[in-house]
Amino acid sequence: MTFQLICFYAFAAITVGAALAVISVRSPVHAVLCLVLTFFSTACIWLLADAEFLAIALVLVYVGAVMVLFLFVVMMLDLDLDPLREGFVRALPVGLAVAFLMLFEMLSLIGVRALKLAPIGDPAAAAGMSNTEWLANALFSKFLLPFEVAALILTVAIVAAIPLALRPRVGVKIQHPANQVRVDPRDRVRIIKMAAEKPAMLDAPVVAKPESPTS
Amino acid sequence: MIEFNPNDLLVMLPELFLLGATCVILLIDLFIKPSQRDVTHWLALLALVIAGALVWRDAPGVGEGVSAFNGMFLRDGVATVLKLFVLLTTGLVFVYSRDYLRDRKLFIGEFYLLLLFATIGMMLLVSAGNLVTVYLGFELLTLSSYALVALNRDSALSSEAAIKYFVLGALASGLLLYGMSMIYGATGTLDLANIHAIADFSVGSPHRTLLAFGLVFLVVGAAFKLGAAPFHMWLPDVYQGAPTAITLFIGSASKLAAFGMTYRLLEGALGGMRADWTLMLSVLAVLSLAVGNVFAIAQSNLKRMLAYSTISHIGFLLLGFVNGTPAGFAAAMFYMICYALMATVAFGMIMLLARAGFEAEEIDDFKGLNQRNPWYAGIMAITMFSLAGVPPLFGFFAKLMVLKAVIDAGQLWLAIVAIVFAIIGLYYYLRVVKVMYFDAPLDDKPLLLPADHAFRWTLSLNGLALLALGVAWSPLLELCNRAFAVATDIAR
Amino acid sequence: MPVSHLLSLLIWLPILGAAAVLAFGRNPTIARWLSLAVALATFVLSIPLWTGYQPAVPGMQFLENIAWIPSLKANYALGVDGISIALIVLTAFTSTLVLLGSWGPIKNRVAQYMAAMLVLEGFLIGVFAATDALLFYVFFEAMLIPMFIIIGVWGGPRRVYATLKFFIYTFVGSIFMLIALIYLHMKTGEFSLAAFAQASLSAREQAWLFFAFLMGFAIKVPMWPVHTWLPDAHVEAPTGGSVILAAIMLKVGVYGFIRFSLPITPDASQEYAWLVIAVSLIAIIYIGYVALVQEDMKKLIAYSSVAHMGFVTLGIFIALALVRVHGNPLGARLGLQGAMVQMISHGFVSAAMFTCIGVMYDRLHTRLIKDYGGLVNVMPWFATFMVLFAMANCGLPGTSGFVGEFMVILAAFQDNPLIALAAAFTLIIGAAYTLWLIKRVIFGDVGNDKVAKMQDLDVREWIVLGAFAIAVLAIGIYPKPLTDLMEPAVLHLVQQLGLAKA
Amino acid sequence: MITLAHFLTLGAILFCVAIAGIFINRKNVITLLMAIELMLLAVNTNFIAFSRYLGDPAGQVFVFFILTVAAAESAIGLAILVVLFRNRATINVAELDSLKG
Amino acid sequence: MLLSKTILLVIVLAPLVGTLIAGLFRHQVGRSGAAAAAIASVALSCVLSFYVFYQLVWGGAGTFNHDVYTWLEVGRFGAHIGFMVDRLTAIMMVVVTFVSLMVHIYTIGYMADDPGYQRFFSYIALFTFSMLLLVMANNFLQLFIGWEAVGLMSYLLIGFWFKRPTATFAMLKAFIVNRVGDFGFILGIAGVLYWFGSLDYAQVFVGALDPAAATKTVEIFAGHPWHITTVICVCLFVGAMGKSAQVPLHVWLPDSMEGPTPISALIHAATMVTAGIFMVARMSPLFELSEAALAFVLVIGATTALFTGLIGIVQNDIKRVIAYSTLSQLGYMTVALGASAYAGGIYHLMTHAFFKALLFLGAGSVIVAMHHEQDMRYMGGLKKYMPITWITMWLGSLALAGAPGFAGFFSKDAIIEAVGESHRFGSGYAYFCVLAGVFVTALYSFRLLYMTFHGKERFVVDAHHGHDHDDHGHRAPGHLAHAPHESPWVITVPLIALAIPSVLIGWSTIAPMLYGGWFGGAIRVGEANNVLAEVGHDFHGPLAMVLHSFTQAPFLIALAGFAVATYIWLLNPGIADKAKNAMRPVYNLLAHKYWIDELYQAVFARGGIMLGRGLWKGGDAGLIDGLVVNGSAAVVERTAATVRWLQSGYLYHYAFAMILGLIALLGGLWWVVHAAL
Repeated sequence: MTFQLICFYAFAAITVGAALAVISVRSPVHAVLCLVLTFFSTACIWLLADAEFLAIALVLVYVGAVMVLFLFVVMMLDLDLDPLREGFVRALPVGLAVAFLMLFEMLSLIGVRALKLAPIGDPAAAAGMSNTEWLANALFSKFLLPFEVAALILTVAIVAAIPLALRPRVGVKIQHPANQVRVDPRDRVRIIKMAAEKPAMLDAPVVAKPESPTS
Repeated sequence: MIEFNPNDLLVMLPELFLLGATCVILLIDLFIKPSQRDVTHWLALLALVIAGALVWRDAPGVGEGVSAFNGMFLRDGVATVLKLFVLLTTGLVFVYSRDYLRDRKLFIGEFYLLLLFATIGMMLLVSAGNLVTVYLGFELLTLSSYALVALNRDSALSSEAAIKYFVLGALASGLLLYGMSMIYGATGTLDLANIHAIADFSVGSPHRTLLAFGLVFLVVGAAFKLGAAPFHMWLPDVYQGAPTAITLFIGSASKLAAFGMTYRLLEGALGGMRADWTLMLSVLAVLSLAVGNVFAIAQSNLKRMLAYSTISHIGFLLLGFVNGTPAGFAAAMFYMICYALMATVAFGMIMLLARAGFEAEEIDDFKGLNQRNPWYAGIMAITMFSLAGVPPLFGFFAKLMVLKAVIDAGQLWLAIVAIVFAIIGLYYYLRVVKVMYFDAPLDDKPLLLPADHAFRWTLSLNGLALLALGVAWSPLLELCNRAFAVATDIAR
Repeated sequence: MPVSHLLSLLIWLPILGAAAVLAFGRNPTIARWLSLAVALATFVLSIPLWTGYQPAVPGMQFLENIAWIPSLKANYALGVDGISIALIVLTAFTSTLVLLGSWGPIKNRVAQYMAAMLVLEGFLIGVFAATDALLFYVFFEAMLIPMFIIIGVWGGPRRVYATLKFFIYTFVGSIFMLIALIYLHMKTGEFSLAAFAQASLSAREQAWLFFAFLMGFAIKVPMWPVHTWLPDAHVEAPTGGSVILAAIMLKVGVYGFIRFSLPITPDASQEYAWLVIAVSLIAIIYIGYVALVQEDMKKLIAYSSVAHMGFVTLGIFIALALVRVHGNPLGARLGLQGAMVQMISHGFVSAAMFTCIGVMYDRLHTRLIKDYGGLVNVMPWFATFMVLFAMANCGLPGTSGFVGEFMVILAAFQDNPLIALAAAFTLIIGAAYTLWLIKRVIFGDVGNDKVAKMQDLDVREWIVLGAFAIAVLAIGIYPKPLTDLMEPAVLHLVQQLGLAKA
Repeated sequence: MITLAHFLTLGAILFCVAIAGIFINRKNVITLLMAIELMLLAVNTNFIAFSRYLGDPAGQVFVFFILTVAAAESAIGLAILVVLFRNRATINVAELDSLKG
Repeated sequence: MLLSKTILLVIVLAPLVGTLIAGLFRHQVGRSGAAAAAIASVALSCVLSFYVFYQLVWGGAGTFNHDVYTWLEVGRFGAHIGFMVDRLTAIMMVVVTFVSLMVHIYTIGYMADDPGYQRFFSYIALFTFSMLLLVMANNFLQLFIGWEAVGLMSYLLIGFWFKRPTATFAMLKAFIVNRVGDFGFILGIAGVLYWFGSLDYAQVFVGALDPAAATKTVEIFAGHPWHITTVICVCLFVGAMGKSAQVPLHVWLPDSMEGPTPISALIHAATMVTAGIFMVARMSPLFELSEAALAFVLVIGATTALFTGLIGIVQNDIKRVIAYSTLSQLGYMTVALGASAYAGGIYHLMTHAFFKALLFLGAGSVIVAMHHEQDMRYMGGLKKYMPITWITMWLGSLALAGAPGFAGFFSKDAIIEAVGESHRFGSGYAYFCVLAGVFVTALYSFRLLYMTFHGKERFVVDAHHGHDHDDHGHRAPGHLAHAPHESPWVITVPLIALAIPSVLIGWSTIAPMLYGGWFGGAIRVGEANNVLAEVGHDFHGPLAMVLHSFTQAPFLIALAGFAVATYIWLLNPGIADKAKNAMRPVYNLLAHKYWIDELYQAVFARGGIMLGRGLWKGGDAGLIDGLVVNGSAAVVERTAATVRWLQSGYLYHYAFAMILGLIALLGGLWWVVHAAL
């Protein structure tokens, strides 16, 4: 048993354990954190497969962005936890049975026993490149079109997410500096000539109601 | 090091044009007032028309095909025909939806942009020559669709539909990816044509099992997108919950793209495993026919009923695949196009009847339509009979071709199952005709038609097309047949 | 004067006419006159078909052939022989009278009704003129749509049930036939009926095809035990719908037997002829008894239609047995001719009977026998016609109803006297149910106050019933022109039947 | 020595954990989404393993795209979730049954 | 020389023209115009018929056999409309047109007040047309057409007074019972076509000459070879049984008396009901080939002759008595046919036509006089009011009873003797029946006369009731508005005109018609069966026959009948009731007509309705519609309603479905892989 294998088993154990925790812990926040752990250990496993760039990307993109987004949403929604856990125990046996059946089928169909292939040498190294270079070579030559499409997808995500989540709120008081600057004093204050007479009561100054800023 | 061949750009000129146009519209839309949104509308339509013209101009000859970007992108007959109809149905979505959206305060630029992005996604999907392109096209389409379904933010039903669609869609794309990983592992390539060529199909090879294993996931992914039972559960809820304009889109154009994806994955990549996937698809087909038709009977919501009817139609479509020959695929594509055209009218009618604050999506909303507006009652009746597959309407001939494909494949029993369920299906289509013609209207006033003449005219033409194509369906059939004529060996 | 594309003209004139009626028929009067004009024109155009038909020339005539679906070798192929011509003329004739007859009873959505009738007429003519199986099937199914609308919109209280039952029932049968057609297309590579007839099929294939066809056509005819849609459809349909249904649509099933079952699957037809014959005899006797106890006049006539159509199918399959088992082509021709004449005759007689019931219904708005009685006292002309048609319905010589029954019984005796015995039972039971109806409705003292106020026929009704009466009597007194018209086709069919396929 | 089988088995286990997660967590949409993330992780692991053992960069490129798309997907998905929560004040799956039958 | 086809066509078509004028243009021509047209047309027919008769008998014209037009043609098989006129036809034509003419004239008086006057004329003229079509046919098709056409006219005329429930019932009954006969008849025709290859008389009769024809057999039921001629003849005779009202299909005839009396005379006595007799005689070449069929005819005829006569004794309705008498006499004719004495049958048909028409018309005269009262119990002593009717009725009754010298005597005696000569199976029974029938005939004939014309007047004249003619229906039985009086000339003239042949015709015709081979080839009798020839050996002229008869059994039996009738109903009227009480069971049996009507009503009518209802409710509505059609629809709908919950709306269920689908597909794959390996 090589060191690498020991590492693999260790990280795999952490991955699986954390994954199990993701689906079984009570609080969504904890689940997200467990998922982060899963991603970290998976990234390590990917490193074992000489996929440095992707391992780093996983941590940066996934843990750094996506999971934070998850956390943000989970916290923002302020969930009532109790009803969300209902039926957990009842569903557990079914879930486990199905999962094990699935696992059995998958493993036996993949034929893992037959796939005990020894790894060939690091292909990137064989090409005299770093993993990132190796990947970039493929990405910007053969996979140029998909790369552009991926960009498109990100655009779509923006175009889609903004109108969904952005909501012009009514009743929010915000300043419009441009309008403030453009205000004509005559709109605000009217000077009225009055007879020099002692008023019976003190009148409030006559002020025009603030107009809606756009005219 | 960057390999770039400018000719590649020419190959995908329609897509590039549409992309450019979309970006322009995106910018223009940012700077116009909501009251000028019609500009976006017409520009989007114009873009579709020009893209369609470009597709048509570049249509390859029979059996020919061009690939670009290292085989990532294919322009062959199948892609051309599907793109034409994708563009057509998307255009119809635009034309039909304007007033509907306006009434619901959904007349916003995002609708057009997301639809255009989805259209680009569909065009990529049907032209995909690589698993990566398939995946990205698929995602471009589905991500836009998720957002579109949720577009009506104030509707609880829409957001419920959207979340269901999203979760299940994500699950499906996960499954699809898993399958792709297995295919990749077994063949060592992502290129569809290479997979087709390299894959070792000899019985007993461990790769064959691995491929078959991957194949199951691909079938599941395709079945989800098509809405075949038992991967159909999202479909009724989404159809019902989404704004009708979006339902129209999901029910027509996106089904065409799903057909293209199915074809690319199953035949384009794994044609050698035909025996396996025809068996799987026949099971799914029978299940879809059963589920679609039986569930539809119990519905009172027209959109939901049409959703189940879609499932049953998908069952019929899959029967075309069971044949596994170009003729069978042609029949299936013919069926899909036919279905898309029928669905546009059906949902278009719902939008026609809908007003602000009134959705007209219950079957009972169509009561006595014939008394209120015989013309549109007639259009709807044509559509229903066509969906039911009664000659001389288009739907019948589509069914005919598929049944022929099935019988030619020697699967007589499948044909019989199909028609038994078609009989059950007849019942719920007739029920719509029944309420329109035989029942007294709830409201005796003549139908208040939307002011949009383009909508009304196009809808009428669309309905009459079902009649006209029932008489002259030969050209379309030829188009489909030609698309598949030796489509497999593409000039590289 | 030969008219080119006569058949196409006959098919499309009513259909285009229907469009015109819909477009310009907002005013009911215009709709009525326009539709009548179209129907009349169609009828007039159908006459050159008869006069221009050359019996000496074998095969189909007035051919038209345009490639429709080249990749399937399906063509827009039309052609007629004597049998088709008789049916086309019957269709045009009856449709004209039906349209005229509907002037009074149909008060709402007149244009739509007239248009539906005209479309139906066009489709029916199409069925009889098509020589391409796909085209035939298209027309065969398409005619369900206008009929569905006619029954559903202008029908009686249970119209929705009836029309759905009608549509789905008949759809069930024909869709199995579609499978058979596709299968045959697979075998032959084309859709022409002539090619189907020459396809070589094993006995097993023929058996399957035969039953697929049987399902399609037996429901349409309808034969026992798949006849139950008919009484409901008839009862609920408006008069015109019932007339077209009984007079022509039922014939489509028989026509199918002649064009499909017999030529394409002769061996299987022979093997299972006993089945069809048995079912036909059950139809004659069983349905006769059922008709006897009906309380609704339309239902009674509907059942009697089933029984009469039993005679038609009996004649056809007797002919088959005669030519193939007994080597008796002459008897076969007799049986087949008998079936054909019975078919045409039933067209007139049942149409007339339903029109009569419609006349009564228009006045009293009930179809129950017990609501009538002694009509002869107040409506002597009507009673005269009704008795005449009743007599034709029970096969009295001198009326058309006799000719076919007579010939079929003669032919049946040649196959097996016991079959003739059972068939001839219709003489008794047919008379019993028809005349009992007449006794209760027409004769006797005035039944009630409402009957006393009934008016005799108006001119329009007189013309319609008179035209039917002339047809019924003409065929009864001198059937030879009709049989001569159909003779070449029958002869050809009998010769075709003589050849084994398997 | 780490073989391909190791990676694939890990992928399969992750996949099954994801499925078990879907089965077990009947109520919480967020957990469902996380289960799906696990599933994608399994897929990615497969791709990387295959890429490594085939010596082909395409698999890793594919993972790159999957990561990209998954990020976009999460953005949209969470946006939808927010919209849903605003409308219904819940993300409890068991209460999202207005559309059924 | 040949008969002219034109004349024959005129004979047939003239009444049709009369019908059309009287029927379609009834409003235009009016009452008298209709009557005139009908009478003129029938008179023309009658005159021309006599001319044709003359041509055939004395003019040396041969048998006419030509087609008029081809009805239809299928290959070799042609069905035609045509005429075959030989002496047998001619005698029928004369009888039909003559009696018809008399009835037409009589109708002017009898129906004078009826609102359906024109309709009536058009009907009876049309009947004449149909009957001529029947008798002049030269093929089975036309025979059948005429056969059914006269049935139709009978139907319409029985129901002429359609307001009466009894009439509408009787018309229906008559038609349907006739249809039972026609059912056999059409099968017989089908058999003829099958075995002789043609429907033309001439060809069929030539075919019957083939010695093989008599011996050919058919196995309708496996293992039972039947002679085809027997099958055909029995079938044909079933038709005759219906039309000529032979037991057990006789039930319609008594009820048919619901029709106006002229109709009873014309159709239900003189002409239509004898069509069966005519037909069998016409088919003698076929019947001669089948001993079994003739025996069947004989037995049926004999049964009818005796047992229907018996019923006549207990009837009180004057027309019904005559109706049962008609049944009985038809039985005699049938017996003659069964004994191969076809000429005897036809001869009796002719004489019977005259005297029975006379009796019916006389009865009609009485009925008119009694203001449509038909019950003899309210009559009596009418001879002083209506002498002509009384005398002619007596003459007719004497002829009926077979008083020597009267027409009926010659024909009936010949039949009795012929039966006596016959050695056919059943001839003994038949002989007994016809002899006993003579007694019965005398009994009811004289009973009728005594009850109607003699004895006390049992009716009351209510003079104060005014002169309203139309209210006779509402009067109590036996109460008349005013005294009966003799009928007008249009009624009495036909009575007299019919009385003459009833008395005299036998003298001149018996020798040639019965024994002289007068019919020539029209009737064919086998050598062994020629009973008339046997009888003819003892025939030495009509006078000798009359004288000889006084010592013979039939005369003595008839005399006995006369005596008994005179004693019971004339001399000692009270004894009738005593006898009735003494023989209550027998009386009941006869009064209820052996309960045959009740039996038919229960078994066929009610049984048919019950069967129909059972098939309808049980078979159609229950099994086919309920279980299969609506049942399957209901199953689908219920399934749809129940499976809906699968689409629960819960996201996790949807995901489960997908995953389960995936697992199932993987499982399938696993199974395939591991089963294959």
